[in-house]
Amino acid sequence: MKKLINAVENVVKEQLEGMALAHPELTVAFEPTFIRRADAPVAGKVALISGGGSGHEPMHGGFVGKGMLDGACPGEVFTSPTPDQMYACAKAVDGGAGVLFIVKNYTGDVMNFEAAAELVAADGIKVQNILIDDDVAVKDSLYTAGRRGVGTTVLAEKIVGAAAEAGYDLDACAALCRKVNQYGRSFGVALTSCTVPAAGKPTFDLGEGEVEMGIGIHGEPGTHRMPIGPVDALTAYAAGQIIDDPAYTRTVREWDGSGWAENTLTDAPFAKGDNVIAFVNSMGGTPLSELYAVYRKLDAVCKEKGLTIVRNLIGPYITSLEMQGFSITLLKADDEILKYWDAPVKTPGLVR
Amino acid sequence: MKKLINAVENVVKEQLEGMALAHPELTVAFEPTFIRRADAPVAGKVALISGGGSGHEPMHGGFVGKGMLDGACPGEVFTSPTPDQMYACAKAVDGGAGVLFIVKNYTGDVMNFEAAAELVAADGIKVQNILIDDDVAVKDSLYTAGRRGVGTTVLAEKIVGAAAEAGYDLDACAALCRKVNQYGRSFGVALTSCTVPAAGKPTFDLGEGEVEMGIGIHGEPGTHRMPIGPVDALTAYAAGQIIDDPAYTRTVREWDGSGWAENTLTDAPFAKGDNVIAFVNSMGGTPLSELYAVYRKLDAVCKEKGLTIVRNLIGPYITSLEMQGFSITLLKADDEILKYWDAPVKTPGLVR
Amino acid sequence: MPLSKAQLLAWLGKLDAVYAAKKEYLTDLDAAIGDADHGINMNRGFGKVMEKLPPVADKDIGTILKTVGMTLMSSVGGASGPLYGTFWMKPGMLLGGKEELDAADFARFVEAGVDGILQRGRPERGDKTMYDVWAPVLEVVKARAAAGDDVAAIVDAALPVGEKALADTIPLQARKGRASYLGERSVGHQDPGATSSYYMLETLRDVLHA
Amino acid sequence: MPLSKAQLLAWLGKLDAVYAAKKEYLTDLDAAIGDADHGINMNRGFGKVMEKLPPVADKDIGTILKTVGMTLMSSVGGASGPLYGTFWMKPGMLLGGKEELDAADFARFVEAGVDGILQRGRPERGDKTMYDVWAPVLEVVKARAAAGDDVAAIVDAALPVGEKALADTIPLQARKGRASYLGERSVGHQDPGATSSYYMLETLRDVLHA
Ligand SMILES: Nc1ncnc2c1ncn2[C@@H]1O[C@H](COP(=O)(O)OP(=O)(O)O)[C@@H](O)[C@H]1O
Ligand SMILES: Nc1ncnc2c1ncn2[C@@H]1O[C@H](COP(=O)(O)OP(=O)(O)O)[C@@H](O)[C@H]1O
Ligand SMILES: [Mg+2]
Ligand SMILES: [Mg+2]
Ligand SMILES: [Mg+2]
Ligand SMILES: [Mg+2]
Repeated sequence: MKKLINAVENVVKEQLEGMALAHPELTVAFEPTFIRRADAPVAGKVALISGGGSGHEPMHGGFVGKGMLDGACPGEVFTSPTPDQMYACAKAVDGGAGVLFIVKNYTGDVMNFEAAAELVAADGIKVQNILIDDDVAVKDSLYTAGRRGVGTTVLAEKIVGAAAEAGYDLDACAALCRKVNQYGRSFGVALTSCTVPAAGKPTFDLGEGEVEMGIGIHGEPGTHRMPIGPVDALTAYAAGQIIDDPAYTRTVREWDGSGWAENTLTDAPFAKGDNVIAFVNSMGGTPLSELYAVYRKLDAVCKEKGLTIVRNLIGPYITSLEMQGFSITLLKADDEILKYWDAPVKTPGLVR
Repeated sequence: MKKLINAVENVVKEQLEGMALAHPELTVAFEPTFIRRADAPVAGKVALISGGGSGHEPMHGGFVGKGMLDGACPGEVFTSPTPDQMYACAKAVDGGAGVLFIVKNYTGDVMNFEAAAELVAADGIKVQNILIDDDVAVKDSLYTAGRRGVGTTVLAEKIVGAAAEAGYDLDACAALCRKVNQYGRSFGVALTSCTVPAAGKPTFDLGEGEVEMGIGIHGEPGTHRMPIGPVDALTAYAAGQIIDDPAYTRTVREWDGSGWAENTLTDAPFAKGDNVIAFVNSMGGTPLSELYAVYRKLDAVCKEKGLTIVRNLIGPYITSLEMQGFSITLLKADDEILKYWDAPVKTPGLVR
Repeated sequence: MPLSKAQLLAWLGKLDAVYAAKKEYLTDLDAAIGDADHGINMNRGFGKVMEKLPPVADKDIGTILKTVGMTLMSSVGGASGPLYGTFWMKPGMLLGGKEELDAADFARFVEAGVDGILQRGRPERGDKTMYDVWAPVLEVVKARAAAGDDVAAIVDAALPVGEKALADTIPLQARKGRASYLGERSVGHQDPGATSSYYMLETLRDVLHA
Repeated sequence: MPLSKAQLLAWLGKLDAVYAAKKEYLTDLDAAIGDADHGINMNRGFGKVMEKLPPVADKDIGTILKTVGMTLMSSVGGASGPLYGTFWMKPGMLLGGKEELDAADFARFVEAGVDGILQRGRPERGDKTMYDVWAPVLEVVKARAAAGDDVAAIVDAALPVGEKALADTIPLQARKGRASYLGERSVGHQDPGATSSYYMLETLRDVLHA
């Protein structure tokens, strides 16, 4: 394992210390650990909080700032944070208009954020939790923990963050976040595994000529392996999985103000004529230059399938440590989504 | 070799096609190849052009836009561009106030840009060329081709770009660029080699427990190897090389309006009390999270040595394909430099 | 013989040692069908429990159990954190004031704990989770307690049931947690959470026989 | 016998084949002390020369040489691009109107070419560059031309000198170009640019003896 770290036990803590030193506009708290806007709470504004395991930087801590998140709760590497973090963060950033938890759909994240929502609500703070579950590599929500939350998370944090800044109330923020999630779909491809520092060795072995298809963002194996092909073939496959994905139905638990309600949601598939935001993401070790080759083919596939890319985001935004690979996210974009996508944002990881 | 590419011959061309599709605010020309602001020439503004081998993305093409470069000329991977590119680019972006070439000090880049300057001047366009040579790993300019141009290039493009936008004339832009170069010093460390697509195999072999110190940005071997240590030790070494570097003197060739003049320049070393901009750069394959650990220690070393970090830049800005590793650049910052560092910029690779 | 407070503390101390020793093994199991952190999570969590226990070691068993649960909840993370958090916290809320647990108390402990896992994770039998160990174990515990066995006898009876249940997770295809993403590729691997749960039982047996 | 235009064209064609065949070898040499592109650069450059030659193949030798130089200048890149660009372009400017090159013309060709390298790169002997091959070769060429040898004899005399000069780059420490960054680590490797220069000479010998 070759990494720029000191002792494996201190990796996350030291990286956060570096972040705090580099970004005085953020405040980093320890025990429990969370990152917040130094100017939070912003009175009257809905506060957005996300979080999850570390190792996906810049997500989420790098997206804290005006126009995006108010707070982020990083867990250990690839391990969801604990409820005390979200609870303390919510107390610190609530500006009186309530708190929206943006939660990636992993069993650990879901359960820890649910426990946190219960604690926050018990303190009289309005809270909502919206799940992001956009990874089309997970086909069947009946026999799995449901689709994982991946690339759409970044887009949701940007768009809902701008809406909160513009004065949306908690219900409106939650509704917009739910819509963004239902409009977004992603698929990921790994060229190499990554190494969790504390584990010290790659999570999976991949042969020199192989790629792993349908991966998530935790170095977990994907749906299957293929011989590595030209970038055009890999891109066409990933884009096809997203664009041809049929309607997707699942039941989510959302906090309804007093308890947990089960809501069944169905996402419509993409349709000819849709405008989309295209997000080509590096898993961490793939350089920007290669992402442009992916984008080139993605643009061609979208045109062929009748989708128009109206905005794009290209770079390492939701990563898996030093893994080489990419993911594609397509988000159907209506006027509301575009308006808040285009709105200003000022965070260490995304500026506009 | 595992890369997101099609045929090795088309790597640069296809990546540029992807870039053109993604960024309508840029125009990409082929044969000869260059990238320019779609709104260039900007009348009355000095036009900034840089260029060099590809493989360092987002530099330089990603830094084309308002407040930074007017044009960029990408060569093949790690191979400097050819004079016809710079010539055609200069013709396309000159707004009547002349053209500044920002050239990294590599024999190939220097000679190709010199040939280009002769062509441009012969056409009656005012031209200046300023070399960036900031890599302290190269000790001796008498027995080498001189210090390589590395991280300071990014900072110079940002700062001089803002000054040009603010109305500096060609001489003032050249003077500011020269100053930024003389105030900046860098040092790089590789954890892995990188693979030039056309070569198909890593440029050097590095053992599992080794790092290569004093590397440039072309996958070339550095000054020496060391067993990999904690990030604190690697950072302290790199920062020490920069901060303790003595005065540096060399002779550069600059176009003086009619021909080539040899100027001898001496850069003063850093001194206690200096304000600096600290730039922690990923070589491409090192994720952002690890850079924060570097920054954490860099901040401590600077404090210890009496330097104050007043601004920072952290991320992959001048890369070597997928190489894992980092570089540190420190730039002494006076009021003029800070003013233009803080000015707005809007490019695919840097936004403020 | 009831389970004494000293035995409870000995159990927790021994668990800390077990998870330290099995850190890599549990992580390897998790690498195969998850994300390579379960051993690290459990080791971190019980390390923290050891830090938080001394000030409450004199208090009643309910307080001790709640402290264990809250500590696990706020230090393990991942899926197993909230699950083991409630597993220890819920019985703590029932067993306030107790200085020892008789067979009936012990059965209530296990029942409340497993109930906590069910509420948080909503696992079903056969999903290939820790619940696959706890479900049959709870049945034995309740049956033996009703039949009048003491705690040591109950645990002796439960252990082989848990051991078999653990091995039975191997051929299952996961339907909950991260492993479920693997579909058929999750078959043939022992579930890490079921394994760490089995260690709880096994370690208790060792303490009761010490 | 002078060097005919047909021989010149044959030389260029053969050079294209040589650089295609030696692409990997030259790149490996450059990987050791440079940036692993010299073979790729030369191969790309002469490939482009083959594309650009047909329309000017009927023109005078000066035009052909200038076309070669301009094509190399705008397609090779790196350090060798401007160096080989001027190496071919400068003689082209001298030899306008020629349909063949006699011994004196040939000596002017080499002299103007080497002069171009000197102006662009300012190498000195012993810097471990292509100039280390061209400097002694130029001396022989001039001496043999003055002595009245024909082109084939001149090249025959120059080849072993070039070959030795090439081998002599191995122990040198580079002081120009990328290899200079390596300091002492550049010792023990043959210079890639000197190697590609030697191939120019060797290929011309083969053409003249065909
Ligand atoms: N919904 C669930 N119900 C019960 N147990 C579960 C559930 N999801 C996961 N688990 C258990 O959690 C274990 C994984 O824990 P751990 O690796 O610490 O968390 P994570 O999966 O978040 O990385 C699995 O082996 C399984 O036994
Ligand atoms: N200043 C110089 N003068 C003469 N030849 C040089 C000089 N610098 C480099 N060279 C030659 O150029 C060769 C390298 O060419 P190439 O690899 O194509 O370019 P680059 O070094 O830019 O990658 C070296 O082997 C050397 O022979
Ligand atoms: Mg985990
Ligand atoms: Mg080169
Ligand atoms: Mg796990
Ligand atoms: Mg080279």
